[in-house]
Amino acid sequence: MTARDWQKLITAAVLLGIAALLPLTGNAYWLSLGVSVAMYTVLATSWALFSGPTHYISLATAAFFGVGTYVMGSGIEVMPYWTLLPLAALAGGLLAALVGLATLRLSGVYFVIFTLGLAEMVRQCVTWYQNQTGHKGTYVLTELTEADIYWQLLGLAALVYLAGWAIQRSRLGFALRIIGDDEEVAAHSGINTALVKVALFVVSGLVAATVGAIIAPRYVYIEPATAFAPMLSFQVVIMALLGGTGRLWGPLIGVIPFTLLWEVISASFPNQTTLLLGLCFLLIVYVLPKGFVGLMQRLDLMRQGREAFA
Amino acid sequence: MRQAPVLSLRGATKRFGGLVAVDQLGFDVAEHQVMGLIGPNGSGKSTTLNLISGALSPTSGTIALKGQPITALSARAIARKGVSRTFQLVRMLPSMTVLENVMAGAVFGHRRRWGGSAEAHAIAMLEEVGMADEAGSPIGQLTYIDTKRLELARALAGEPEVLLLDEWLAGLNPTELEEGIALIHRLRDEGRTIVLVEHVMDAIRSLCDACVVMSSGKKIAEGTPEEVLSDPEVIRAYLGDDDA
Amino acid sequence: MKRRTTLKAGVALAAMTLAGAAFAADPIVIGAVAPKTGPLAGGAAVTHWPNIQLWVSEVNGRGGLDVGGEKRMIEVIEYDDQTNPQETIKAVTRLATQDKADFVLAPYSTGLNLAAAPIYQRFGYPQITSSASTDQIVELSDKFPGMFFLLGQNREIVGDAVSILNALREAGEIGDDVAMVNVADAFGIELAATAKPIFEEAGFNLVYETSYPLGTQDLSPVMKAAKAADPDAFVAWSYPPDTFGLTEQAIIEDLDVKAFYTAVATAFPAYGERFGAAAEGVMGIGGVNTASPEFQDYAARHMEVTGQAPDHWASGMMYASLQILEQAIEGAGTIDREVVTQYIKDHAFETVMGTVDFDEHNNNPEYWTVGQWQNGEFKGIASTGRDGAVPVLIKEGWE
Amino acid sequence: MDIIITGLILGGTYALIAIGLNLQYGVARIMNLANGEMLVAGGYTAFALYTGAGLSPLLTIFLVAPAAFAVNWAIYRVMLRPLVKRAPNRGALEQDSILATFGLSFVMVGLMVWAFGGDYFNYAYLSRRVEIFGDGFGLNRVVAFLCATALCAALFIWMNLSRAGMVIRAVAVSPDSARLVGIDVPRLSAIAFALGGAVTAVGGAVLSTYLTLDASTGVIFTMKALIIVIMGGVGDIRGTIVAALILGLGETLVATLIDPGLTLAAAYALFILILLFRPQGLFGRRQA
Repeated sequence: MTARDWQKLITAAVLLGIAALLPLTGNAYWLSLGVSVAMYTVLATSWALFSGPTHYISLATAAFFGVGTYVMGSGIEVMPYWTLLPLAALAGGLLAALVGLATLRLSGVYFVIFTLGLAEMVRQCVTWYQNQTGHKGTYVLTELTEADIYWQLLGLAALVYLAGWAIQRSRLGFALRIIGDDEEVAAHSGINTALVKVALFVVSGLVAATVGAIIAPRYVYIEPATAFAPMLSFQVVIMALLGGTGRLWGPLIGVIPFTLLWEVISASFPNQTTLLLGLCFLLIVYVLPKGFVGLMQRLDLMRQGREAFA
Repeated sequence: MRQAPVLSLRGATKRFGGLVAVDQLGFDVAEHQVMGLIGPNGSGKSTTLNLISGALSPTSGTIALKGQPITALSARAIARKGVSRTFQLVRMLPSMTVLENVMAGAVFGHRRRWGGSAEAHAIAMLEEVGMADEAGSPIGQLTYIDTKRLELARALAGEPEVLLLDEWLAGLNPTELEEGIALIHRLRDEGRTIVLVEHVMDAIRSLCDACVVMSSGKKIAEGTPEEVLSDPEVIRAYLGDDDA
Repeated sequence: MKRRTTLKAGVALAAMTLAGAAFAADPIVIGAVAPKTGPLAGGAAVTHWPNIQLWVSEVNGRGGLDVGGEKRMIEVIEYDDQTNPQETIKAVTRLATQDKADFVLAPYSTGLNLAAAPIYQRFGYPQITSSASTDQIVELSDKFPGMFFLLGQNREIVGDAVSILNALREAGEIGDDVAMVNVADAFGIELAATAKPIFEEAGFNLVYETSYPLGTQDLSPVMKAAKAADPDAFVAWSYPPDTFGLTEQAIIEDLDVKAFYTAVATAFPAYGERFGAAAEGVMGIGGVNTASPEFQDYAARHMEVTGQAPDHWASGMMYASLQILEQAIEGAGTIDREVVTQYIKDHAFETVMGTVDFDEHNNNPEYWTVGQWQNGEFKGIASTGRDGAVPVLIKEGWE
Repeated sequence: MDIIITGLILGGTYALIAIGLNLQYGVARIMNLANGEMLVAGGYTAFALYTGAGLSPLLTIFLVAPAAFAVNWAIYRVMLRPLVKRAPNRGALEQDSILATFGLSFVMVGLMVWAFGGDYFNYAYLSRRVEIFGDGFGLNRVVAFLCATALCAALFIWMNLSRAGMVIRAVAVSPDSARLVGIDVPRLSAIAFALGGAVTAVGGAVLSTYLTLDASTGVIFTMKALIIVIMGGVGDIRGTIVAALILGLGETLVATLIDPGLTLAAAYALFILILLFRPQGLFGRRQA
């Protein structure tokens, strides 16, 4: 590791430490926003680990999230909380591996639609199973507070960043960039493209499932409609793209403004919330096609251009 | 005693629906040999390269590398066994620098290097194609021949047993063509085993030890460039039946 | 630019305040969070939002709430939670911390209520739910002492439906064979799971039993199979779109049963409008005492203010929850939430649905469980202790 | 027999849901996630005109179609054309159009809630029993099936026999070559998109005779339509029709013979199977 790497690592740790202080302010409002930010940061970053380099738009986040939520929901009565988190991760990873092996051969839009359908299919299977077994409501009653949930999400975020950082510096990360540029060249260079893609998809799947499990106590009552809400998948994509997927920290700088914007809209225009959110989505697509990262790079280029002329 | 061929095709056939693109093709490539694959457009040359590199899998027949069958293997596995290629239409990795493009070949190729070793090797390959000065450049600014060279360097970085060049000289202007031929000459002199699909006859004459001529998917002649190019059937295939 | 529900009287108040009328007390700020969009928006648009509109206009029309001798107007801040528990949590927190709401009305549906319960708990808001249905009332009221349950328990709702069928059987009107279907969503699954053992214990044969996914576009296979099983009674633990769909298919298949039951939305006025005479005799979840002058008066006011009729189940409950809050604030003479919550626990309240007196688990023990369309009105036929149940009618075909 | 007819009728419903999207995606290359909202809007118009003015939904479609055509034309020209122009390749366009139309779907839900409220709406129209081979079916569903048949037949004939149809098919197969032979691709794409929107809205008007809708239900139809279009193969009307029928039959079979609770799971399973074994869809062309 170079000095620069250490510097980055320490900066990140300090920022994380500052973020961890939020619940201590005792401000419930900022904490509830903080939970949102932390949750979407984890989801969007792990999403971007896979989708950023490969350009596969995955809408499967809701499926993994829901699986995690249900692992927690159905296990909390019989198992301690802390054993359920890795179990949820395992379930999400397993699902991602299965789906990945089956579908990552599909290109572009087929993959998108498939992943969109996946949440719906898993949801149908879960409800069918519950129906067969005569299930009566899934409750997750714990003593966990908003602050606990927030800290857990932060911890997970730290893990995701570390994993992302390690991947970027590994053969795996390099292979992924090559695949993203040209899959055929990748295959002809000797890269096992399927394995690489599945591996990263599994990472995003297990992270999303863990997030679902962490959030479950916040929902208290687990319903298929909210656990597998397709909306979540789209929110994650929009936020990640708003930030930009070219950098590890890209999604973060999308999540923060987006969550705040969402909050402002929800608070100020309760009767037009959905309408205005839609308009914001459009605005992002049209004005910031490459996200904030792209915008910063463009500005950088412009500055360099000016300096060159000066 | 003749040495075992590095690459050998036996009865290789590729059908697309009703069309037989490659029909019962067989030939051997010996070590250090430069083999030219020639023939009119649509005769199945590029398909043959795709069969060897694993981009397509043959409908029937066998392909072997150093005596081991590679027929059913994926492009990845074949690359790992030591077959590198360039593409008919140049394929770059646009988001990466020149050096990274070459490293892609070094890291995942026949010999898997990583870190400093991969970088050093990639620079050596860039030197080989005469692009060491541009290692740090983004590839958007490269000239056409530089992209061709770069692709060659990437293929070489995998340290292949066999190098496949798919019309690598196509589209170059006369000066560039001269440089290009000289570059492949150097590779030949280094003793590399190369299969090239080419239309440029001068290049074939000066570079190839042997040639296979294809027409409508079939092999119609095999021999030294002089032999095959004077073969009446080859001339007929190129010029059409009416002129024969 | 906060849009607040300022109705006629509210506007008048604002004008007065602007005119510098110093004697006008600060309004009581009341938060409301429920779906305006998303999967549950359709239900909330029928039972939730119109009642808030009605209540605010009435209270402010009277000059506001009487808090310890001082008349204070109500100012409502509404948020759309998009049927997303995360948004419900954020919105309730926002109401508590940013808008400094004095009270926050309970959200809509079981899931959203439970997700928000810890926040209500934390800020000490009484959460008088009128659309949460759960069998965990004891555990929940233990954990969330400020949470009240008006709508009743699934056990009772299901049990009474079975009892009605049992009575019909004992009267010799129907036999033992029951077809039971349910929508495969949390609520439908729970009701079906509760119902099955009760039916079996009562000696009924479930000759056909199945579930169908939420959002099924064609229920005809379900109804055809149910018909083929030749049941004496048909029971569906259904949701709004499929309640309509099942009834329509039953008419088309001419399902010949003497008892036909669909769950949520049977009590919607739209159900009667949609099926007209065919609705006659259809049973469903809920019910009201249509003969009660209080309810009649409420229905008339609901129609006048919101332009739509109330449904005959959760609408009245929603309005009752508002009346309880109103009476508790006025009775306690303060907007101190702890005092008001305790007042709700300690007192009985007169509402459009009759007297409500919460038990030690904050549960409303007296509520309507089964209703039936009779003479164009959805009337209560069974309840846990409410007056005015009408006799059950036998379903006589679909004409 | 009963299963087959029920399945076919459901297939007709699905064809109405999906055929418009096929035009939009197959020709104009826009994966329109606001498709379901357009359907609900069509349904709402029929509802409003029927309950307000007593106008038969079958006549309403003649009002809905041109209106939806105009709206979708405008949407394409104003919103989507810039994306098409900006996209360096098809993948980028797909990504952009998915995100843009997802935003659009939000905007449309918002507008509908604002304009009509969030209430459920439905009404009784031709809700009578008709007997076919001794089994009873809803007349409104049968009529919808006939509408679907007529619509599909008309589109199919128009696409295959008229000049405009041929040109549209040319654009579907290869926009680049179409441009080379002098076809005004942007104009044709706009027409195809608008036509697709009109067909979807008409479908919504017909479906509203027997489905209970509300402003937020569009997404359910979008999902169904996406599955059908992808299953059938992009840009081929026959594929969509066949896929709609297969899905209708498959769901009815599962519902009747196995368990209605598994219908949606079965639909997705069918979808996955087809994608795995024929990634280009039933009638799709393999992309080079």
